[in-house]
Amino acid sequence: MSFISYLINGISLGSVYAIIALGYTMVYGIAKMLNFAHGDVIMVGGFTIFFAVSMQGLPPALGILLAVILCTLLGITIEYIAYRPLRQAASSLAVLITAIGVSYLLQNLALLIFGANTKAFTSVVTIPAIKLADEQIIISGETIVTIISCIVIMIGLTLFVNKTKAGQAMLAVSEDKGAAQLMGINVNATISLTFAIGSALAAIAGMLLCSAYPSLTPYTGSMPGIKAFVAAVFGGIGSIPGALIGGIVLGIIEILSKAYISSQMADAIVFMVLIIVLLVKPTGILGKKIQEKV
Amino acid sequence: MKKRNISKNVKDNIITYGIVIVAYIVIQILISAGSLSSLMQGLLVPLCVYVILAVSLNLTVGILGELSLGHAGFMCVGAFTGAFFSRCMENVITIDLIRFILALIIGAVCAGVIGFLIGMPVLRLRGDYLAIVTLAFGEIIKNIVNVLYIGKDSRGFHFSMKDSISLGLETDGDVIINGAQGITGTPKDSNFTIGVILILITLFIVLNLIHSRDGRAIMSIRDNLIAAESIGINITKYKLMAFSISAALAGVAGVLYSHNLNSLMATPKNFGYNMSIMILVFVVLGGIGNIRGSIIAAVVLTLLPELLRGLSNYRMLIYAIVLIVMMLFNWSPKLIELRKRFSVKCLIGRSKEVQ
Amino acid sequence: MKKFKKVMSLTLVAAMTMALLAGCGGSAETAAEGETSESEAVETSVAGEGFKIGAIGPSTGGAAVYGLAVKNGAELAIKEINAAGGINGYQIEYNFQDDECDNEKSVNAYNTLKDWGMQMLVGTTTSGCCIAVAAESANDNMFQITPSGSSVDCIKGNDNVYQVCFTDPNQGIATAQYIGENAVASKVAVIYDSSDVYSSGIYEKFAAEAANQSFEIVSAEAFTADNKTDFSVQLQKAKDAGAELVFLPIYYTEASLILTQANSMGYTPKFFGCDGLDGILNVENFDASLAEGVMLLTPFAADAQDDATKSFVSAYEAAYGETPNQFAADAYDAVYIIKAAVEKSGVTPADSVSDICDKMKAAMAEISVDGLTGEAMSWDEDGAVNKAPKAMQIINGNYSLIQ
Amino acid sequence: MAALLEVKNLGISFGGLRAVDDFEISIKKGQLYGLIGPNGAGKTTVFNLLTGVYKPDEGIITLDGENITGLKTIEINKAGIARTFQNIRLFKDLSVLDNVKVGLHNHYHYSTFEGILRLPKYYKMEKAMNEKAMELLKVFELDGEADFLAANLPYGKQRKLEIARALATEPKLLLLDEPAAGMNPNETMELMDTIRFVRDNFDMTILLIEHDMKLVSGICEELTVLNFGRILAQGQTSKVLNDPQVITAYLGE
Repeated sequence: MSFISYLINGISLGSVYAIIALGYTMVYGIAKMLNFAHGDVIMVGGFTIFFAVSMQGLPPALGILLAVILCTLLGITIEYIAYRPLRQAASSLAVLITAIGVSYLLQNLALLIFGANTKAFTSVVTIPAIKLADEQIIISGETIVTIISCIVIMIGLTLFVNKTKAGQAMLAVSEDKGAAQLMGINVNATISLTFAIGSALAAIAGMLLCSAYPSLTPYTGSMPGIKAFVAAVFGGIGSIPGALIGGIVLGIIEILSKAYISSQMADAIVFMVLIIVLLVKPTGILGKKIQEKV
Repeated sequence: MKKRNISKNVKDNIITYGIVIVAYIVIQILISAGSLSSLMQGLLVPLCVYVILAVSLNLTVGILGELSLGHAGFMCVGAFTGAFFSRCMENVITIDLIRFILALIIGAVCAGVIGFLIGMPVLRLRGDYLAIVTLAFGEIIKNIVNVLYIGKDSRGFHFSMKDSISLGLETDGDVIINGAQGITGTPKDSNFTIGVILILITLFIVLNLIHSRDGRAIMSIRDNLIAAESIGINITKYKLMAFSISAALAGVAGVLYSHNLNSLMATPKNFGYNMSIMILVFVVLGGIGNIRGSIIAAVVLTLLPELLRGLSNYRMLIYAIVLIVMMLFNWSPKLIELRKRFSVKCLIGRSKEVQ
Repeated sequence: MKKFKKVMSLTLVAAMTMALLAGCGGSAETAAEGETSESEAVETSVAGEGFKIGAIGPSTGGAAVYGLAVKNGAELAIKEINAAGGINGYQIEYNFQDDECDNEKSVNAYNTLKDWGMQMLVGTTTSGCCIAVAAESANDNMFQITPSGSSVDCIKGNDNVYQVCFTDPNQGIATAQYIGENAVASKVAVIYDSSDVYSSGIYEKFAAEAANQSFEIVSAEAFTADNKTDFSVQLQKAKDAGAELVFLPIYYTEASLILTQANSMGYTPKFFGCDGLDGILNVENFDASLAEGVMLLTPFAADAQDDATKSFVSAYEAAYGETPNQFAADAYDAVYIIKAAVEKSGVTPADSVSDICDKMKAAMAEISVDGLTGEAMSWDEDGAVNKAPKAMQIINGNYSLIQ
Repeated sequence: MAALLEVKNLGISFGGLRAVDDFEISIKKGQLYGLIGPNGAGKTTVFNLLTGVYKPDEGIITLDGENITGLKTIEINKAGIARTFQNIRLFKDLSVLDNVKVGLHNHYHYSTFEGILRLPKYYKMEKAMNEKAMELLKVFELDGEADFLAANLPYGKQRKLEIARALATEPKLLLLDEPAAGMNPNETMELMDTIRFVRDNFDMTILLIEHDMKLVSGICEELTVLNFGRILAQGQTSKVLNDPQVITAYLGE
């Protein structure tokens, strides 16, 4: 019985990783950059909702809308100021480092504005928990909402990328920026759009992360951000269903290793599994195999 | 013709060594004149640590051309093995310098061996996947060190991965590595002179390696793996060589680090991925593959937050902004163009110039 | 091409030297700036030479909440003292430096303060940094009192270092004894942070002492700094083991998550904490009902009804807009302890750092201070504090003393 | 006279696609041999099979009497096959001289220690390597650009440098993948001379892929024509080029 409840806890945790990983993988897939600031955009989303709902007393739906708008604008701004000038840089590492700078910037900005004290986030989820087997197994409302959101977003993104013109443009840009440009695709606008969507997803992820684990500090986003990055790589970075699978699998492994092996070594075990998976399948579970043409 | 080629390299290297030596002499003069603040004096050894780390990571990132995000893990291995050795031998080898040199060798060898063992399976991964795997290894090392308990008593060494109670030490026992509480009471054997000597040794190893048969093989892998293979370069061997030497040098930096502070703990701050990324920032800002640039970037970026202390709460914010601006200034093609037009000499070299 | 290289190399040499020289010049400058900006706020009309007290703690990074509390608590005490005419007529100048909760940065902060002319140190806030800084301050024979660096290693072997808080073993043992002697529970689970010095230190002594007590530890699960959002496994194990009480020797940020998660899984044991748990009620927007019944052994409670605490809390809230936690109270006490020791020893700002330290050490052995965090606090020769811990329980959203 | 390179029944499939099927070739020592065919006929795949980039599904490759089937690329290079690439693969951030010196890697040894500590052997070997490399560069008239970064060479010289680098490995057989691609007629003429010179002076056997018929008919003694992964014709250049099958399948287009 406790195994099943561990499993459910793993899925709950994993679904949170998954929803963050979706944003990560989206941006990576199209813009081919590791956006280390993604976790901090999530934190900004969380603070926006906290500020609007808990401090100003606005209705949650309005708070979420506000967070999505703010994060989208933030994402576009970051891309425009910090990433776009480096897109043609001699090394792709340059933009990675700038992303780290942006991450520090957002954290310290939040520290100055909101202070270091932990804020308790009031869950915006009102669905009651499902209790099974004489209350031995409890699936929280947050978990249900997170998983449903994950699936909806995954399907939505897949449809968007495959069925819309803008989505096709994204695919083209991800394959070859130069060729896409020649085909008349506005590369800059497409990448902006990618960041806009990725950041809007970050706002939603922020809401769900903070609802599931209701403590909010300027550093809330950074560790889940890294874990989600691991999840995205796990599932095959760039692959939208891969992010979902990677997230859930990572969450389950983490919880089970805590439960059955060692609670101190959980991270080491998670990372070990990641390494083994990558050694067996170098591009992740659902990653595309890329072979260099000789 | 060919003589010019060699002499150019030699001259370039001499300039790099010269910068370090001149800086050392200037600082020694300042110290003896008493005009160097305590803060600066306290920063001297950490500066050496970061310079060594930056140069050693540049060997992996700039010369081998592989992205590693686990460099702090090797530093951690060096720091802990070195400090562990010194703590054990504190009363056995009483000459500080000899003990410290042994600690350096042990730290370097352990970090190098770990680098080799990790490198063997993972170096066939490429790009971002290698980056994440090295990041993972760095975190694993940190995590393991955090649950490691080693004690010594009259019956010998005791080892546990649970807590210090399970070591079952006698009453005369001494817990040397105490899990998250790390190692306390490492003798303060590091000093600026040793630090600078280690920088020079690091430079000597890295620069001489680059300008040798093995160095060319390593760089050929960076530039074109398939072509390198086609002309008979053993890819695995040279990747591993560069990676292990880089890890061993990071281990040296770790030993230097651990013998500068009384208490050594593996926190996310000093041995986590944050630190690995910080070292990568030095390398990228200084110019990938540009050894001299790494040195300067490491110095500038380590001093910067300390110099910003006057700004109190705003200092890390300003630091972040300065970092972004410097990156844009150094790497943005448009800004490089602009800079060239106004013929502003860049202080820090860029792109893959091998100095 | 060659010429360009040459020019560039020369520029590099020049830049390097300049960076270093500017480094030294700059640091003196910034220290001076710090002096004026920080002391302006504190200084009153009385001019003249005063004591220079420095403080260190993380004001950025994940542990910023503790450092900022220390910064404010000490500042508040210094303002009060200055307004009341200073110590023996000497005003106090105050300078706080950030250490990002990193040992190395903490030593940098200490050196910065030394450049500023610090004569006594309130710090550092966290144990790890404190151990590193204590080695330096012992070398300089600088008087140091740490508000919250609770590891034994902070004071061990360094006779210039004193603590305001309990040492970790002291807390661990005291908690085990309290639970045993008052028969609070017979089956106890522990959830601790194995990557944190404070938490693992308390846990170890607690576990050792538990062997002598009437209760049994049925589950001891750890988490780490990188893995502190989900506690479902640790709670599930405690629940499965039938623990009636869960001991949380951790800080309140994680504890608030544990309480929330325990509640959502329908697990309602007694929770017992240490001083790190204090402040849980002040987490902005926290549902205080979750913490109902939580017991903690802490020297300070912001809701205590004595006059000293009440006036401290209201002054702090007025100045910084938030409720003080135990760290702020510890720092506040630390400044008053310095005041008492200075008054006892009669040192003046004109004395050298080492003389001040020696005289203060002699004074510390004799004084007894009534503070927010303890009555009649006195210090042994190691520098550890003697005071009685108070067992508190959260009832109706308020701390109340358990008799 | 025994053949230097003897290939029997070579084949490989990618997924369901039969890229090369029943490929056979026999090249005598000192021969200049051409491999031609339309785009996508599998010519480069043959090169990749010969150099161990791909492992053949079936068939046997013998070089100078030694079975090299299924060996790794570096082992095949050590056994004596060197190649150039269709899309030039130079070490762009190394100097022209160093590009060649990397090619000399397996023929001039000193240990890592000797290199780092700069022991006498380092200087001795480096001197020898420099001399040998300059000698090779002179052949290709690249000695004036020895200090340049390879990336800064004009296109035609990059092709030459690639050949020089391949020769530095002292192969028995040299594979050239479209050496004249992107060259103007003058450069192509020059290249033909160079290839002949290499064959004569280095005592080299050369197998080349080329689309430029002038070059092929000008220097190749024998030809193999590939179409859809299979051999369409094989034999003396003049005969093969007049084969009506070849003309319809390839030249006639």
